[in-house]
Amino acid sequence: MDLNLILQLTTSGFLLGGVYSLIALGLSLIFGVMKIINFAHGAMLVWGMYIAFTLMNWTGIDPFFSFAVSAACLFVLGYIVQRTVVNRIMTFHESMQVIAMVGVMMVLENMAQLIWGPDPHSPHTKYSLSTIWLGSIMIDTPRLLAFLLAFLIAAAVFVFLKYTDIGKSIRASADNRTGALIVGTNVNRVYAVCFGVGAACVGAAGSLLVPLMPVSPHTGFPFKLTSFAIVILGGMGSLPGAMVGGLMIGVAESLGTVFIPSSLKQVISFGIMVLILLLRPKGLFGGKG
Amino acid sequence: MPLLELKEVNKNFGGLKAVSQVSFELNGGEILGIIGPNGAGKTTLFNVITGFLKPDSGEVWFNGEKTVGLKPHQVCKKGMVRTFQLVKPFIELTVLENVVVAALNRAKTIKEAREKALRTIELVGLKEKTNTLSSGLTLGHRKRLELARTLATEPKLLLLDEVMAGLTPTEVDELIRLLKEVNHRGVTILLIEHVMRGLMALSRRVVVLNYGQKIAEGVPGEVVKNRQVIEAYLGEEFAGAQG
Amino acid sequence: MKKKMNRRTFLKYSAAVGATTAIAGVPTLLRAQAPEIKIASIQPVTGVISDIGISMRRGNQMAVDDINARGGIKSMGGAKLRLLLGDSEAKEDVARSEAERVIKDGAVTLVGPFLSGNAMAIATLCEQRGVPFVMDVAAADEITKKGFKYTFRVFPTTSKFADSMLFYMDKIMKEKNISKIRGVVTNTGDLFGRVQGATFIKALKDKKFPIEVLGHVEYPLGIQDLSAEISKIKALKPDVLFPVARPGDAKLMIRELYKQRVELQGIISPGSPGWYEPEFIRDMKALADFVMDNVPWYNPVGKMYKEVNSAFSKKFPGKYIDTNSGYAYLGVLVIADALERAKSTKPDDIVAALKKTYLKQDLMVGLAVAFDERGDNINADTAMIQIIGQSIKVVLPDKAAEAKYIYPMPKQIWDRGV
Amino acid sequence: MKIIYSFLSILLLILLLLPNFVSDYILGIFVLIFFYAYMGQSWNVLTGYAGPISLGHSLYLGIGAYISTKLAMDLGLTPWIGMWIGGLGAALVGLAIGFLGFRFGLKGVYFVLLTIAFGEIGRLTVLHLKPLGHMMGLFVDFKPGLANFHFRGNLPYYYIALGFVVFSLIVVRALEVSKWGRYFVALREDEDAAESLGVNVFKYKMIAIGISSFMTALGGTFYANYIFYLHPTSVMSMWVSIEIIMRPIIGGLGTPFGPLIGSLLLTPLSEIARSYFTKAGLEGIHIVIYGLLLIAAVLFFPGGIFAFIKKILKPILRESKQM
Repeated sequence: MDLNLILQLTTSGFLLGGVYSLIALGLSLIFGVMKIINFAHGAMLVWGMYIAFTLMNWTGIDPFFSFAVSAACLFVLGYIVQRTVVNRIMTFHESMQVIAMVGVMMVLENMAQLIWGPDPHSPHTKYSLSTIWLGSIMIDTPRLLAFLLAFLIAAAVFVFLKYTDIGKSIRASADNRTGALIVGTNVNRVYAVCFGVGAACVGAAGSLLVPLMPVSPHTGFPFKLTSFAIVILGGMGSLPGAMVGGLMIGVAESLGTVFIPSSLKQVISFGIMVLILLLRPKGLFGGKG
Repeated sequence: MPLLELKEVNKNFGGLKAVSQVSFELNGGEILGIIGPNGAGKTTLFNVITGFLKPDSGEVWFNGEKTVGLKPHQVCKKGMVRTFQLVKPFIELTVLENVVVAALNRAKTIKEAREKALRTIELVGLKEKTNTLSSGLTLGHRKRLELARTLATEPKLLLLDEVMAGLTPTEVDELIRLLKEVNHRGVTILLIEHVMRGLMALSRRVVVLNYGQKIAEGVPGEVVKNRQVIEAYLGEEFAGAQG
Repeated sequence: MKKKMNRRTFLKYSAAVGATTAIAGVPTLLRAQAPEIKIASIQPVTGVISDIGISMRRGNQMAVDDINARGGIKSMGGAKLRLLLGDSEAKEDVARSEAERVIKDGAVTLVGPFLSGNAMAIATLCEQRGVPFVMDVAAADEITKKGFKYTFRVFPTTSKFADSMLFYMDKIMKEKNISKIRGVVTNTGDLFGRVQGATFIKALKDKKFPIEVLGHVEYPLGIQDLSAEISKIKALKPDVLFPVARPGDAKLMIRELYKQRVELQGIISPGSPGWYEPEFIRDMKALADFVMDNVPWYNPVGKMYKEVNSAFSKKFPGKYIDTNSGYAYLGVLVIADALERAKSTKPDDIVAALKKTYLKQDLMVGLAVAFDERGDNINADTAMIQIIGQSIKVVLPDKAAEAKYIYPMPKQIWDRGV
Repeated sequence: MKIIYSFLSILLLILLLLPNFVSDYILGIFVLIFFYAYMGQSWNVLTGYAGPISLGHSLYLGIGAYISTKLAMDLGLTPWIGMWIGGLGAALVGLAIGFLGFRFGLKGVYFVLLTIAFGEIGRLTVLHLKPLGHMMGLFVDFKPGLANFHFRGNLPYYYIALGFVVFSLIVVRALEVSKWGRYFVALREDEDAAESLGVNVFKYKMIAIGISSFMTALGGTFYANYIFYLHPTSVMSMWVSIEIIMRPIIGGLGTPFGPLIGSLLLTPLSEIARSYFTKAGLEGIHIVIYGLLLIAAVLFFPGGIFAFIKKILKPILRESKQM
């Protein structure tokens, strides 16, 4: 087998995995605290992408700087979605929750098409084509930058959760909902902020993807399914799990193309998902059962 | 031959010994109480006996058969059925529907199950509530419903997990009368109980658990004077003061 | 086509129009003033390929507007066409249900729907209801092989794509004295991608054509990262890449080829969207240069093309007539022509007229539209187009060529100083 | 109960006579209403009655459709027989998935994700199977005739689909009054309690998923012979599963009429949204509106429409509430 190819695939997969991680982090956070699967996750990613793209068109601000704006906008969006929809369905039957979230997804995805049109955009940035070569291994600069920023953002989220009061409450409610209730935190606010932070992670991730892939209203769906697999692999609600899981799935899908047709590569993620669900449903990193 | 016999049963959770070397016997027709402070391993013991948990070692004999490894529903078929500390009614069903599910354990037809269920409901005194949704019942009634369900499976042995907790004194009295009636009809009873009045009124023999171990066994009146038991319940200090 | 309106044609026309409008329940008063014939466009304007679907709908709509501006269907007293809109959402059951709806609303002929799967659902329905259906774009051979009486296809079949592709490749290889090309075929893992990719490979094998296929890389529809696939392709060291793509992945592919420094003599698509949309050139700039695509294309010297294109660009700034919008336009023209000759909106009359279609056109490359017994347009053809200096030029066949093709690529993608 | 049955008989009579009064298009909508009501009911047996939430039912639809279609295309076997074979095939797969999920004790969202994963694996597998048309899908020949399950007008499809709905209602009603059905509900409400009362939870969950996947697959055959084109992405994607579960959830989970009520409401709504809001230049607005309606339905009828109707009709229904 071609060693060069293996190394190349591993590198590309690993770097993109960083962005996967950030996407899954948002999903995992929301799940860990609210026990709700956010089906609108992919659509939120698309909104993050479009916001960065629009900013770039209007002001020329690079997506690698404007991710903060995307994150902020998505925080607000997430906060609103939580207060108007999610908060009211928390106690409903899980399948009811699925339908409501699917409704949110339909609205967001098609709003994006109405606002920004159906055509895919691949805006050009200064570095979107630049590469670093280590021998015969190519490192894609935007991918590397996206990777680094993704981990930086994730670190910021960790710090937020660890050292701010509201962050601590979020973690507390992830551990035990009633426990946090007893100590008298405003649970509604905690949930809304948590959903906002989860959405902000996805928004930031969307921004980081703009230099890498075409922006179009319907790009979110495959990411959503992949991030399900990542969250399961890392453990629902486990944030380090989401980060490591993202890298693993990134590499696995990329390397998998050596052994199976590329059009079949998602089977790897779903296969991993099934195995983890059956053998270690709490995921590799424990999570909360 | 005892109806139920436990031989050196052990159950660990991680490093924690939830049940450790517990043995006792229970004869047919008897009412045996299990007492012990919170976390003593009483409910775990119930789980082990009824098949919800598999013991790490030790044997459980019921009616001359080994039951370790059987699933709870198989245990139920053998004639051993339990209630839950936190009652678990099928909340979207009526009282009657709840009990019919249990009665189907032995009944051949729905009709038969329904008749049996109605009789059992009457026995536990829930007749007026027959067609009420169980979500609308008070705690006292829910506990009776739980009891009715277990009785409808026609058990030889009934395992009751704190059925009196949270009831008013009048309700406790009624329940005591009811359980005596049930016992009188030939059902053996093993009960975990914190309500001492109920325990004293029903059981002629108690087993005391602490930290998963059996620390005493005997007639209730004597057992409560046992120094170890007092220590377990009230702390060493108090036991010292008494002594 | 000027005809004086005599009494007989008038009677025919009013009976026909009366029949259609009666179904829809238009008030008598209106009917007398604004006779109209309803036709329907069903396109996937939402969902994964909404970009193309919307472009198709625009093509349909503009053709209707143009025909009406020129006086409608003259043989029926200048009856105006009205286009009912349907959205298949790229789903078969929705396509069927939408077709049923527009038929209920009085559509006498349907046009659409880009996706072959949707086309199959609609074609069967039209067969059941006895309503003519003109496929503007949808390439899978299977559909017309089913022996439908009411279904016609303006677009070339997949086999036609492959034949033309081989014809053009043969010409290029002969002219450039190339004895053998080592290539990799890559396509999206959906119906169209698979059909195009596999048919091309099969044609190469059947004809023992001197293109060796080193590998066939299929990737999932809606893919967002092609790095692994391009690494794999690079490892195969092909001379030419033969990609069948969708608009999003074409861009991804070019960028990855750039970044991974894949050395190629050419990128030649056996026929797919992705390479000719304005967005592709706008976003890829010089990287888009020298890509070739074997597609049913507009006829750059055609008078009709020039008129339609300038109107289209005016109406939708930044857009131009391409394969999809062009065929969408042509599809409606075919229907209008059939109505004109049928002088009736009865399905069987329209079908009879459609069968006799001989529609001269210089909008798209290829000769006059005419259908064979299966309903396929025998004169549909593809052109080889190439992006040269960031604009699209027809390079083959010679008679429509705007420029000479450039092969091999004079500069690798990454040498173009973007 | 008598009131309900007489009401149902009247409803059935109306539905039987309906084709005399409406256009083919309306009939077509009713075909979709019945189809999705039937699919929803099949799913309802598992999720609504027995509890485990499946978001992978498109897999069974696909298996049923592919098996019966393949048998018809290659062996000339009439879909009327092929559908049962397809049902068995889907039931086997359903039982296998159920075996894994229930043996390993997956509950709630974990089971949901397991079914999603298997659904997607199934879709991707069929996408790569040559005999099943690979990525090209299967194009079904239109050969009108009762034996071929192909008809010109919507009328036969209407009656068949109505038959499917009636069949599913009978199955569900029969379950409700039987031991199985009572056990299903018991284990949906509380598995531990059910288990302790002698209900073999694993066995009855398996029975539920077996029945559910079998019934779903029968609907797959109907789909194949109504749409005439099968492609893994259009019959086996997660989106199809979502379409299947929407109606019973909105209508009322675990109730016999929930799926039908949900479908009577949602299917026309989506049609109306599409036909009234399909405007050039505003592509997608109808889905936004439909999405908002879905959210509103969940927020305002959290127990499903059926529960709401029951509440309104309580005085009438009270006497029939007895078992």
